[in-house]
Amino acid sequence: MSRSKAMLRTSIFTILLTLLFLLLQGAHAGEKNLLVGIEDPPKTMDPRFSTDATGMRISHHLLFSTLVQHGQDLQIIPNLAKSWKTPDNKTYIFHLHDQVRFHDGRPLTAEDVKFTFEHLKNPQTKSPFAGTYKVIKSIRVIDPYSIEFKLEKTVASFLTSIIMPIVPKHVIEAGGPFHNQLIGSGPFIFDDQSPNEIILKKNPDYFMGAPSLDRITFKIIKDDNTRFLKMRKGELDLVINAIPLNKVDDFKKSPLKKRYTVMEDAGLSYNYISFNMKKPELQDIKLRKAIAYGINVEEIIKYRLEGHAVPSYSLLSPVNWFSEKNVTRYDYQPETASRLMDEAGLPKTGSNSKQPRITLELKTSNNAEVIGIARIIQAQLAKIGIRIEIKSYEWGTFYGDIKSGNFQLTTMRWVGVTEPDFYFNIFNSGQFPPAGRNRGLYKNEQIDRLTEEGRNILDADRRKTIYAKIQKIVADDLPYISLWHTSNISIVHKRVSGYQQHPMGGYLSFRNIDINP
Amino acid sequence: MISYIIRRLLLLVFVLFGVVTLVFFLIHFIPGDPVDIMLGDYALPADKQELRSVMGLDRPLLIQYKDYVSGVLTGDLGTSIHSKRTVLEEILERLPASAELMVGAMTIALLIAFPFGILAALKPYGLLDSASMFASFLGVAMPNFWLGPLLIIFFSIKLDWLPINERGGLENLILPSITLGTAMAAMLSRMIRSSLLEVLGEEYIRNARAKGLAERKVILKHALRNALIPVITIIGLQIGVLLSGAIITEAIFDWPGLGSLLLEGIYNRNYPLVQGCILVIATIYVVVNLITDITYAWVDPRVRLS
Amino acid sequence: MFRNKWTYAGLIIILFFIVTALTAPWIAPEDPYEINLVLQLAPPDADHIMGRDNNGSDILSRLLYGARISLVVGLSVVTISGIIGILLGLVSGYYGGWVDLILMRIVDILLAFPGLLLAIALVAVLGPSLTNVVIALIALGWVPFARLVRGQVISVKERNYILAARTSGQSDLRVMIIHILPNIISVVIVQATFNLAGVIISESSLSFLGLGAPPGTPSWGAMLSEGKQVILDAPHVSIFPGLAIMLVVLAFNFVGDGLRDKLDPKTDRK
Amino acid sequence: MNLNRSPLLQVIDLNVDFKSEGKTTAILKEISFVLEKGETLGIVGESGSGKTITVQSILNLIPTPPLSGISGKILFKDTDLLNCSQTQLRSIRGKEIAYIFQEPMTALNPVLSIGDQIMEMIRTHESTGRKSAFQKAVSLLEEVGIPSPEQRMKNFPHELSGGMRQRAMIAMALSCNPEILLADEPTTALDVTIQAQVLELFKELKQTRGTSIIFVTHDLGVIAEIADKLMVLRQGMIIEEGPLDQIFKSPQQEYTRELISLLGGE
Repeated sequence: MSRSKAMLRTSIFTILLTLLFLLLQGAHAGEKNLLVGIEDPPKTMDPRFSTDATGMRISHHLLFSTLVQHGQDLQIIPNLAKSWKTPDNKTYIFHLHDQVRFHDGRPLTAEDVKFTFEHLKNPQTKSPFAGTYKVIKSIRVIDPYSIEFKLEKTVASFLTSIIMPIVPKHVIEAGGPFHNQLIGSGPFIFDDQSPNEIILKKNPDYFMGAPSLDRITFKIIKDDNTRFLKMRKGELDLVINAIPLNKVDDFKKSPLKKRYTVMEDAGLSYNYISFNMKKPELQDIKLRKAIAYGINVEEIIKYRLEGHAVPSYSLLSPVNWFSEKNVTRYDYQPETASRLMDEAGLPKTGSNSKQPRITLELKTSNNAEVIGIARIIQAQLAKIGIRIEIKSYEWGTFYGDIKSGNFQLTTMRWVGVTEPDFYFNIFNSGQFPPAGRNRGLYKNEQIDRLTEEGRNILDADRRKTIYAKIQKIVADDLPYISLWHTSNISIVHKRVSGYQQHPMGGYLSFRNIDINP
Repeated sequence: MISYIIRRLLLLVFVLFGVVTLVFFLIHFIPGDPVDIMLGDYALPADKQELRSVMGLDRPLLIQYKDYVSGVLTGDLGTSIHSKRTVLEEILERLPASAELMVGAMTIALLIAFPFGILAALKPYGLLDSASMFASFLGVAMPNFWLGPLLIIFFSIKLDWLPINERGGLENLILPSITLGTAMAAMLSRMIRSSLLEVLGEEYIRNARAKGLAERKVILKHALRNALIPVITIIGLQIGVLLSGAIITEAIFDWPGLGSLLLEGIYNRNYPLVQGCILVIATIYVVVNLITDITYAWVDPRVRLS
Repeated sequence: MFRNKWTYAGLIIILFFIVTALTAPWIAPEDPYEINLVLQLAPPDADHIMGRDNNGSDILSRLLYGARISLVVGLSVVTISGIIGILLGLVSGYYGGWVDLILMRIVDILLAFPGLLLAIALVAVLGPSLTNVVIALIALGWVPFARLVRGQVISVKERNYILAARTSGQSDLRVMIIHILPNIISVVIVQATFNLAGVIISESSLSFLGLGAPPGTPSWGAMLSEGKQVILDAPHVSIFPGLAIMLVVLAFNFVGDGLRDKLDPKTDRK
Repeated sequence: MNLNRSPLLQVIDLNVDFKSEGKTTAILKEISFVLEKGETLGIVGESGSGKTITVQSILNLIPTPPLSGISGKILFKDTDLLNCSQTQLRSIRGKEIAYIFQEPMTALNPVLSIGDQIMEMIRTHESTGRKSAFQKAVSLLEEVGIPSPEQRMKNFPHELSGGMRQRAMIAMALSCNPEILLADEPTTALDVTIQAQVLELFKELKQTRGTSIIFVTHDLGVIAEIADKLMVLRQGMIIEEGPLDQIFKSPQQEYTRELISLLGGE
């Protein structure tokens, strides 16, 4: 087949493609379509299985409704449940709005709520959340719009863990692939999905009032540069925490200043360095403190994060009500660090000798930003005689090593931590891998006792004093070195109004957004 | 010829079987567990164990391998671990995009390589030859994650002629094809030049001139056809480079191709998806090479298809 | 010695790089690993002609140290994979039959196999280091050579001076090395010089995916991939390693052309 | 020299220089000779004497590099081949003056069939349809003594024996019934028996077509059989020239005597 025939065939092939594409686009001209730029496609938007941030945000905040939600100040606010009460600390009764409808018109009742949680507990569903709801002993439908949960034992964080989209019983039980139906009761209805785009359309009879947007299009743009260039051309309306920190300030200067506004406030994502507490060479608290004093967090924030972060002193962000302000803080004191290492009896480095006082291995993923920061820490610690070897691995391998405690030092971050009970998961000695997330293999009787206690008390003030004590001990014992909280940054097109940035970077305020051309 | 093709197709099955086996054991051999990566820190180990057993990931590897191969033979490539969609469905969704990008990149490469290569060979060491040599080295040494953004800045932002990213009409195909095609164009133009230079030294070219043929005919009919022979093998090889090179180009232009699907699959240890992707890529590769070998024999009669 | 002046230019450039690679510690203005964030992304100016990268390290120094790494990685991978590929290609093309069948199918399997997965597996098992990167690149690097050489051997095998040599009782090995190899060496050389660029770029892609040499190693490939993050604000971070790679490939190609004219009997015969 | 008709081909003071690795060497110095219609001129000399370059320069076939300079005149039917336009030269090449190369294996395009290569020659110079070109090619192959010519048309060069290939070359050269045949050692690459047959073929062509031939060889034995006139070349210069029997009977130059003595005399 001569080359010209091949060329003819490919051009016909692509022209047909163009026509198809234009047909699709034409239908939506002139309507309010919010273009949101995101980095990665959600692995799945089916709330029963979705564990990645984007997938959960779209399902929890847009497609489905949940009994309760996190308010702007992270307190629990009503959603499907108008009100709730706890007759005793193991029973919860929720009263639902009575005119909520699913996207297929069927009413949402207590039956659907009961079905949702029992469906998730059932091992056949293979949902990752089965474990979280094991603690629910029984669910009773009192009347179509009120429901009672009875728990095995007191769970202080129950109201946070109950935030789960309510799925339609009649659709799930009918079987068939739910992942491309996604019938929920949220402000937006699932319209279409392709590898590059997710399109949602307005739910006119949403129970808290129909949103003014006609359509939301999530544009999946993987490459940082391409995403920025897309905004340079004004082809995106809203980007949340998806612009490289070194490009954020471009939006405060012309030409972009004309078209976009930058919203920035303290974020929840906590960046830290974790020690492997089982390694003999890391047992001495003096060495751990020396390392903490040897890292200049301010410098990293100023130059690498361009000021878009605040130094952190605890897992909980300053925004969090439980966060304890006066704990030991480790700002940059190289002399103290050297003194501590002397006291720890580490060999001295001769003035000329290249021989470091100690060599440690820092394991990281292959994320370019993380590696960049690791190199700065490497250079800072080298100044006080601590030689850091950075070993970067592809994510799967790295994650496998970290989960199995196969590391000396590593640097990671926890995202969206609001409930202080998280301290139990990461510092209680009953939570060593592979079961739990106490990857640093940290064991401290006081912490074990306090984290156990904190879970079983409902009274907020008493919990606050417990978690204050925990944060003080952790700050002194240093299983983690706290680095910083990266800020929450949303870049919003001037034509968009009504958007409110949520500390968890969520999409709750999308239903109030309007577009004025 | 026919018997040769049949024999090669039988061998193709053997090759694909080899690829599937190599991939299966290699991906399972790499540390990192799909359920861990999928569920992240949320699920309890008991649930993860349950999920693994329901998905059959805890069965001995050989059993899993046997089931997988028997599945492949019946056209069932298994279901993707994360999205619960069948692997076949996810691959077929991406195949046209990959095909389109490969044809686009190949066309760009040939459109650049042939004229540059031929002109450079006609006046060796002349001005045009050095210019084309310089341009081709630039093409090879310039990584596509560098060329992509540059093209976008110039053509999409400054001139606003072409869209920035995403697959769509012909205009969406231009920048990604140039990005992916240049390295190959550079390589091919040097190969065509060196091969053509050799052929031009042959006696039958002087004979063609002695026969009174116009220079254009001497070059295009006599010289080029002989010079094509080593070039065809290169084109066959380059398909492999295009497929893997596409990963970065697909990332830059958000081109929903197989390359990025494979990379996602590897990162998430999505075994069935990785195996399915590689099986399809391998099939494309082996079929294209079969075609190159056949064109090889068609162009060079001296090569008997043993 | 060589017919055209470009070959000499190529030799001079290669010599220049070898000298810089050897004398890097003495001639480099600064320590390539040193980080001074205050000066990050400083554009090229009088005393730092290549400017600084996103860690404030001097790009010229990193390029000089990088010369050693990239040349070593590039040359070792190309030569070793070249030799393996040429030998297997010769044997497979020359003998044909079963040998050719099996070898070429193995080649097909490996060519159809995305090198990326093998690289991840190797680095995951052996750990990220430069030697493992070289091993990963060689593991698949020999395959295109084998396939190319095999194709060439088949078309050259038919020529009657090869038939004459075979029938004159010389051992197969002698025929392959003395008669066949010089006739196909030119296309192989062109492929080799291009592979050199390919290897350095693959090393850059591996670093880009976090699988390359340990972070901070000033290999040209790693510098290129680090430059990607700031390409819109500071293109100079990527330009200089890119130019260095291009210059090296240019040089090796000139020498390749010169060698080809020298080695290839046809162009010499009058 | 009868005066009333001008010679078919006249070469006057032909000088050719080559340049390689910066050094220029004179390959041909002051070469002049004449070729009459129907006459066969034998050019003899050791290898490197410039005999091939002489015939190649007639059709301007010497590649640059290495050619660095060519001067003098080559008159053919009152056009100077050295200074005529490309289109004029092309209309003469193959049509009026045809060239036969020494090594048929490398002079025939390996990827085109014999038929294609001959028909291409025919259709370049005569606007005939494929059908008639095919017939003409078959008859040409027959004329040069190739058995079952129809079948041979489809064969490729590597599928024919040395002798057959040379005959195909000759057929191709004759395809447009040229006035002059430039044969550059056409028999050297052949073994003795085939050589005799090809020489026989040349003799027949002289009778049947009356084509004038310039026959280049280093083998006096071959020349003796076919040439009317002889020219001896040494290091780019003509050292002796004249009718065949006169040179063989009383060679003037020492060098020519040695050449003839090698032959073992007439």
